[in-house]
Amino acid sequence: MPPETAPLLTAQGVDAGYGTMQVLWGVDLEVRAGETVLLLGTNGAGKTTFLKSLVGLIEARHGHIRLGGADVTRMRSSERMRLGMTYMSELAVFPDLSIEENIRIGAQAIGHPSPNIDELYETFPVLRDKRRNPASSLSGGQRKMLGIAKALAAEPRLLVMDEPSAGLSPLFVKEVIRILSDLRGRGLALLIAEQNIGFLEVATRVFVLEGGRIRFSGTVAEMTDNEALRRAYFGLK
Amino acid sequence: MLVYALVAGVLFGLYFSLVGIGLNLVFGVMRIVNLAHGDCLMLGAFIAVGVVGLFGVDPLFAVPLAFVIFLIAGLLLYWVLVPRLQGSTNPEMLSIILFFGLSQVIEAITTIFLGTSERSIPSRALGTVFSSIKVKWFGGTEGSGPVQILGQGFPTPWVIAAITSLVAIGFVYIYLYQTRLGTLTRAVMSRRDEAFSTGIDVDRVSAAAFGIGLGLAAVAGIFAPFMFGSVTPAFGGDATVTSFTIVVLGSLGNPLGTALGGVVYGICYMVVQTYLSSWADLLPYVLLICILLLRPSGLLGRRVRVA
Amino acid sequence: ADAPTEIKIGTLYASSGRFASISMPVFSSLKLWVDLKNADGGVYVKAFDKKLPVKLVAYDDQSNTATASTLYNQLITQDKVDLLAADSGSVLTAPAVAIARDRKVFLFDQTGTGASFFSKDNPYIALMADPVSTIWPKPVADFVTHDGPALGIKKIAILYSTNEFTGTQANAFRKFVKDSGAPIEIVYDQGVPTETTNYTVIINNIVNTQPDAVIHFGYAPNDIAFLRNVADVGVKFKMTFAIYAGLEKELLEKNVGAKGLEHVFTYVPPSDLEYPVNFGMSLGEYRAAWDKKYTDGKLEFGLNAIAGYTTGLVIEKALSVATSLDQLEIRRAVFSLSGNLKTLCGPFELDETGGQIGELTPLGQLEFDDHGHVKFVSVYPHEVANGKPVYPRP
Amino acid sequence: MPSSLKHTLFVALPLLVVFAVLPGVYQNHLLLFNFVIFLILAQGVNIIYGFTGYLPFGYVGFFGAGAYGFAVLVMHFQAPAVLAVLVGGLVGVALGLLLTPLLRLSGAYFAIANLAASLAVLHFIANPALEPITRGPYGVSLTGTFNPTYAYAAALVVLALTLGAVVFLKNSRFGLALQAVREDSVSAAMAGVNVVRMRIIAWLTSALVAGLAGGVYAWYVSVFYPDNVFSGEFSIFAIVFALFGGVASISGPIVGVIILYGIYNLIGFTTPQYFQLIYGLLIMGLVLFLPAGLVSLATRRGWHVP
Amino acid sequence: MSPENAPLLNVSKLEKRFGGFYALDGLSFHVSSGEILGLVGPNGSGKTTAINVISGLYAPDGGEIVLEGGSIGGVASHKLVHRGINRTFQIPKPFLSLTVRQNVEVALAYGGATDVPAMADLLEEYRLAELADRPAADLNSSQQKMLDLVRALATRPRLLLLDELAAGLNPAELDWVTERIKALAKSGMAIIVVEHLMGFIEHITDRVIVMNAGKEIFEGKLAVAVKVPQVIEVFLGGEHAA
Ligand SMILES: Nc1ncnc2c1ncn2[C@@H]1O[C@H](COP(=O)(O)OP(=O)(O)OP(=O)(O)O)[C@@H](O)[C@H]1O
Ligand SMILES: Nc1ncnc2c1ncn2[C@@H]1O[C@H](COP(=O)(O)OP(=O)(O)OP(=O)(O)O)[C@@H](O)[C@H]1O
Ligand SMILES: [Mg+2]
Ligand SMILES: [Mg+2]
Repeated sequence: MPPETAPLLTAQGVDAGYGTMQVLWGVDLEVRAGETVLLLGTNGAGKTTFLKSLVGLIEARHGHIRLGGADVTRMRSSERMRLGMTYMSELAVFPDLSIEENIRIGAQAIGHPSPNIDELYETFPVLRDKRRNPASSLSGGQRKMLGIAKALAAEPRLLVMDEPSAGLSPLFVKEVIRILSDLRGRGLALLIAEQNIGFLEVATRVFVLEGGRIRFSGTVAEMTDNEALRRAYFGLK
Repeated sequence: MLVYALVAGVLFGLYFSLVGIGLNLVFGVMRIVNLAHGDCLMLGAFIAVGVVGLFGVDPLFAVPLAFVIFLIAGLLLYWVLVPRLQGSTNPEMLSIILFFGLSQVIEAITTIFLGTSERSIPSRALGTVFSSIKVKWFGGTEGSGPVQILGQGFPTPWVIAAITSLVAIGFVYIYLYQTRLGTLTRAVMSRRDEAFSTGIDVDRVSAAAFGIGLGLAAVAGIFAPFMFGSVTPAFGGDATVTSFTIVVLGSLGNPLGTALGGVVYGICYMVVQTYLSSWADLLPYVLLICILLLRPSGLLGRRVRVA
Repeated sequence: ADAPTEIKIGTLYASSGRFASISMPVFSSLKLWVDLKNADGGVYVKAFDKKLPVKLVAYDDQSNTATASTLYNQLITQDKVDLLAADSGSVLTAPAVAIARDRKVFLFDQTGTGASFFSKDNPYIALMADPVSTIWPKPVADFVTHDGPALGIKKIAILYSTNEFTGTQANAFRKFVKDSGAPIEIVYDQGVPTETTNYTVIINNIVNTQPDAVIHFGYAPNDIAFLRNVADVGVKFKMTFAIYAGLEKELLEKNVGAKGLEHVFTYVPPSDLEYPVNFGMSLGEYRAAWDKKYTDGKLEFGLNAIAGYTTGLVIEKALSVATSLDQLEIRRAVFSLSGNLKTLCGPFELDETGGQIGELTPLGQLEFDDHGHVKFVSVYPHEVANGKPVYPRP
Repeated sequence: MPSSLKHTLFVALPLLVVFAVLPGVYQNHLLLFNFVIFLILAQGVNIIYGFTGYLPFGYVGFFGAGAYGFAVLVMHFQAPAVLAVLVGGLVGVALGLLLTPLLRLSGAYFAIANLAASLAVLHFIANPALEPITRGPYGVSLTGTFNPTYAYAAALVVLALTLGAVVFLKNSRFGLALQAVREDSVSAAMAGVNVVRMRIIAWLTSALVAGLAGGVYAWYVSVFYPDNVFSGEFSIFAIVFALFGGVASISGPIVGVIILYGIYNLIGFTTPQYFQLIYGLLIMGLVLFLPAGLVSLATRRGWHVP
Repeated sequence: MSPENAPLLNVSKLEKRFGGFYALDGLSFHVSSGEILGLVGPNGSGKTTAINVISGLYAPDGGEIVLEGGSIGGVASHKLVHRGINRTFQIPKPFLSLTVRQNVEVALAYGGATDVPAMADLLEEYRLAELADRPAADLNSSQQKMLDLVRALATRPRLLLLDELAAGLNPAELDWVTERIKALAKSGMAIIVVEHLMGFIEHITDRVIVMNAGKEIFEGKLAVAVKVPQVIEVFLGGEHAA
């Protein structure tokens, strides 16, 4: 297999849940280097749960997760992230810390040297103006920007994002999509959980999660050809 | 009288900031109610008594010693107790009981090994390393003479304890705002779940905070024999409640808040003691309840926590 | 009745908590008596006309009165002790008073001096060591009212910890002073919580009233904190009185420092006064026995360290005259000793309610001897005085 | 048979009968009395913590207030003991009412505030300024009403009432609603439950229970100081006993008291010097290894525990 | 509007602030008995907040909420329940350690309904009968949503607010729930549905309110809404209209 298509992240038969409730049932997924994978699913389908089990915030009850060749199924999140995977949660930022601290912490958290802040400010100019303010002063869209900057500061090989568009106005969504395609161009692998099908634009492959199971996986084109999926996700028949 | 009470209140209050600051770290980072905080203070006091008794040196030398011992003890204790506690359904509540048990254990062991009588250190022993400076700067006499502030005499140990507190608070401030681990600590305080998501090794950060918290308690304990006349193994309980008053007063997670809380408490205490001495003991509790009900976030706090 | 194989004495002690520091010495000294007697084959019991070994049944009440109540009950109902001795101090004695009375068991009250324990309708108690709180401060009051005006004492300050023991003493002292009609003005009179550990502001307040004498009634930790603060603040009152400077001189010396005790007025405890004895060891012999038995230095020698021994002596003497172990007969025996027994605590004398009125502690002052050690100088009453008061303090 | 009757017949009644009979065979009545007091207090904690989730770390405040309510009535009004016990209960309720604002706090904040409140009440009652009313720090001595036999009987009555309350909570819609409030107060409101009122009722009930217990205690011991009846150990023990057995059940706190207070007295009598140590370790072990209490051992296996 | 068809609920100029942020900023609408009203809009537009305010979870900071002529702004939730308002939650909130039956029992006992529905019927109807004695924590999320709904129905509401009830249901469940909701409306209940699934909304609602930034930007049929440029811009995103 040529190096650019070697799987960076593989999940095999992942079961996960909370307490007595099982949420995920044997989920398989694969992300190859440089690829942008979209994980679609309605509210409560288990997207967040799945991402959390991938990055180690909850433990997979069954199945295996491999990252860059290493079995990370039993690793803690901090260890996994040192292996080049960062996670941008729905919260994305620390509201009590300043914007610059938030960015730095992305690298500091996993023991990396200080990131190249200026370069990140170049990508997100709005953040530079407010660098000393607490993150709580940012609007929802700006927070997502900060979240992305914070995640990028760790210089990951794979960036896992949970609903980067949630709470964003369509204008901001477009901005996010633009930035993501930009990142993709730089060779960063992306795994994005979304409900917004606007993200299909940047995706190379799609997984659809429903009721905790993978209902569909394939290319974007294959998905748009699927009648049932179209009805469910594109709505309005 | 009022001026005297105010100055005494500030000195005493600064010391109480030191008493509370370790608790603040532990609760702020881990949401753990460390009811054994006062017992760490008590052990710190015994370290000082031991250092003076065995080597006859200035108890200030016990400060780094006690800090290091308790830093290490705190790290060990963290790994034994906290991860398991945090896996339970209601760690905040259960921590109250767990650490009550720990405080009983500490008190029992201390009693078994050290007996129950009051222990103390001569006031003169404290700050002997500085005594020449002291004589020069403050016009005090050699030995345990009082320090003159605004024309009135205050106990030298109080001044030394207050200065040490300021230094310690400064260190905590620098730790939290200037070091990597400190920034991570504030991140955990800000949002624990997001800290996990960011890849912060929350356990390591918490363990450090726990160790530092205990270390600071022990450092505060070194001055306890001077501030309270003497200490016994049973001394811990009251100190814990007072510490909580100060921490809540100043707001959680904010070292400056604790400093302010301590000073406010100290001044209130001294003023009440001056004019209504028999009611002085009621003060911390009434103050605590009022603050919790009127401003649950504390004097400097932003976050509000109500049911 | 058939003679038992041993005499069971039940008592409590507090190994931890607030009263541990006064309880442990009392208990240790009672135990010392028990061990000495048993080494000697036991005590002579007139009721059976033979020597019987003593068995001490002792429980730890942890300074907790609720626990203490249960344990007193346990001693009476389950262990069925022949004689019951209270834990030391008024607070831990209090529950025993009610229980002993209810169970009709005579209580050997070791150091619980609370005035409320003693009443005409309760025959089941007598106080062994320490005078009752209500008369204890008489020598101090007498000194201030009789000798004071001549020395220039006109204004006095009273500071006390609000608890049964020291509160009663303060009340009694105040009353003695007022009733005396002496030209003494009380310029400061404040009670502070017993938990008070820092007196700096209060001392400053007292200074502002410019008293000629400061009378402080507090427990040992109060005295330690008070005297240390006085020294630390650099105030020199013309006269300072403190209870435990004398009662627990060793403890205070350790904690306040000899310098801080110099010129302080206090009670001269029997542990520092050679009372002529007609029963048991003299002070010197006792001290030797104590030091031999308790070598680890965790216990200081003071009033409490001989109180338990005195209890033992009273028990021993009472058993030697009581015709049965009936509790009222025990009482009769104990009261028969009143005025006749002289121990190292002084002359044993009871009033009709069982309060101790014989072992009055004279007023003394702490001075440095030639070797730089703190020693007592008795100053009042004049008949026991061995020195002149240093007033005002230089 | 309805489960409330079952619980009464097979749990509450046998317990009461045993404690009614025991004084005839075991002479240390005070020990038995203390068992009864702790059974009451542990169930009182159960009512407020088990059914609403508020940890009453200053629970002893009500107990002490009840004891002093009793004392004041006896000292100043020469009231008969039974009446004074009732007043003790009312004083507990009154204090509970005064403290209802604390219910706005959550988690550890409530626990600490409640602890502070109990200490505030202690220092208030113990203040020398109140000597004419409460005898301040000098303690009360109520020899006039001293009657251990009746006081013990009264304690059993209070225990019966308390058990009745818990059986009611466990089996009634009211208790169910309380548990709903504990689980999720917002959803409870959407089920039509008046959340604030429910919490206050539970709070006042547990205050009443402790107040009555305090009154009975004052009656029995007759001589006490503020420190005694406000001793933090009452709160701690009651909480630990209740948790050890398992809250939100009837039998949990009972089991907790019998086992732990039994051990307490056993080591308290035999190896006192290590008592505190053993007890502290026991408490720590409980939290770390059995946080849901002894009954969880059974419920985890699917057995039903009343 | 004709008097015989007076709206059950009338909301006018409703405001709700969080700090300085307006989550609701002058929202007005009405809903009548038997009507199903859709409430749609982008994430964070204030839909859930509107429901929270109407159901008494938050007190409004301005404006009026009128239920059958009586103002109910700031009235406590449980009182509103007794007056006939109930709701489900976007994230279901059952009493996790109570059984399904007990969950419903609380609402039956305290909901204040005069003609209390039969528990068995409710559980049967919403496919929970077999789970009746299991703790609610054992239910999966769609079952928990049904339990939320059953708990609401147990109080016999006249106004029912459904916050993303359909999200996460599979198509078969979706059809079934649609039928149930329509039946409820037919029985005279006023229903407000918040949903992101446009197909579902189109199928079920009589009328929709499109919200953005706490305001109403459109009212009318969904089929019309999707042609309004402003709606397209803020909500559907340009590429959809095509
Ligand atoms: N901490 C938790 N405890 C218990 N159940 C949870 C928890 N978090 C999520 N769930 C449940 O797990 C299921 C899947 O939730 P998840 O958050 O993974 O869905 P999602 O696809 O990310 O949805 P959304 O689009 O709302 O983010 C839901 O039923 C949810 O109620
Ligand atoms: N309790 C709260 N405190 C602060 N801000 C809040 C709170 N509740 C909601 N908000 C804010 O109000 C705005 C509206 O939120 P709301 O939950 O009503 O949105 P929504 O339309 O329901 O979105 P979604 O479709 O994602 O559920 C959001 O910006 C949200 O962050
Ligand atoms: Mg999600
Ligand atoms: Mg919403």
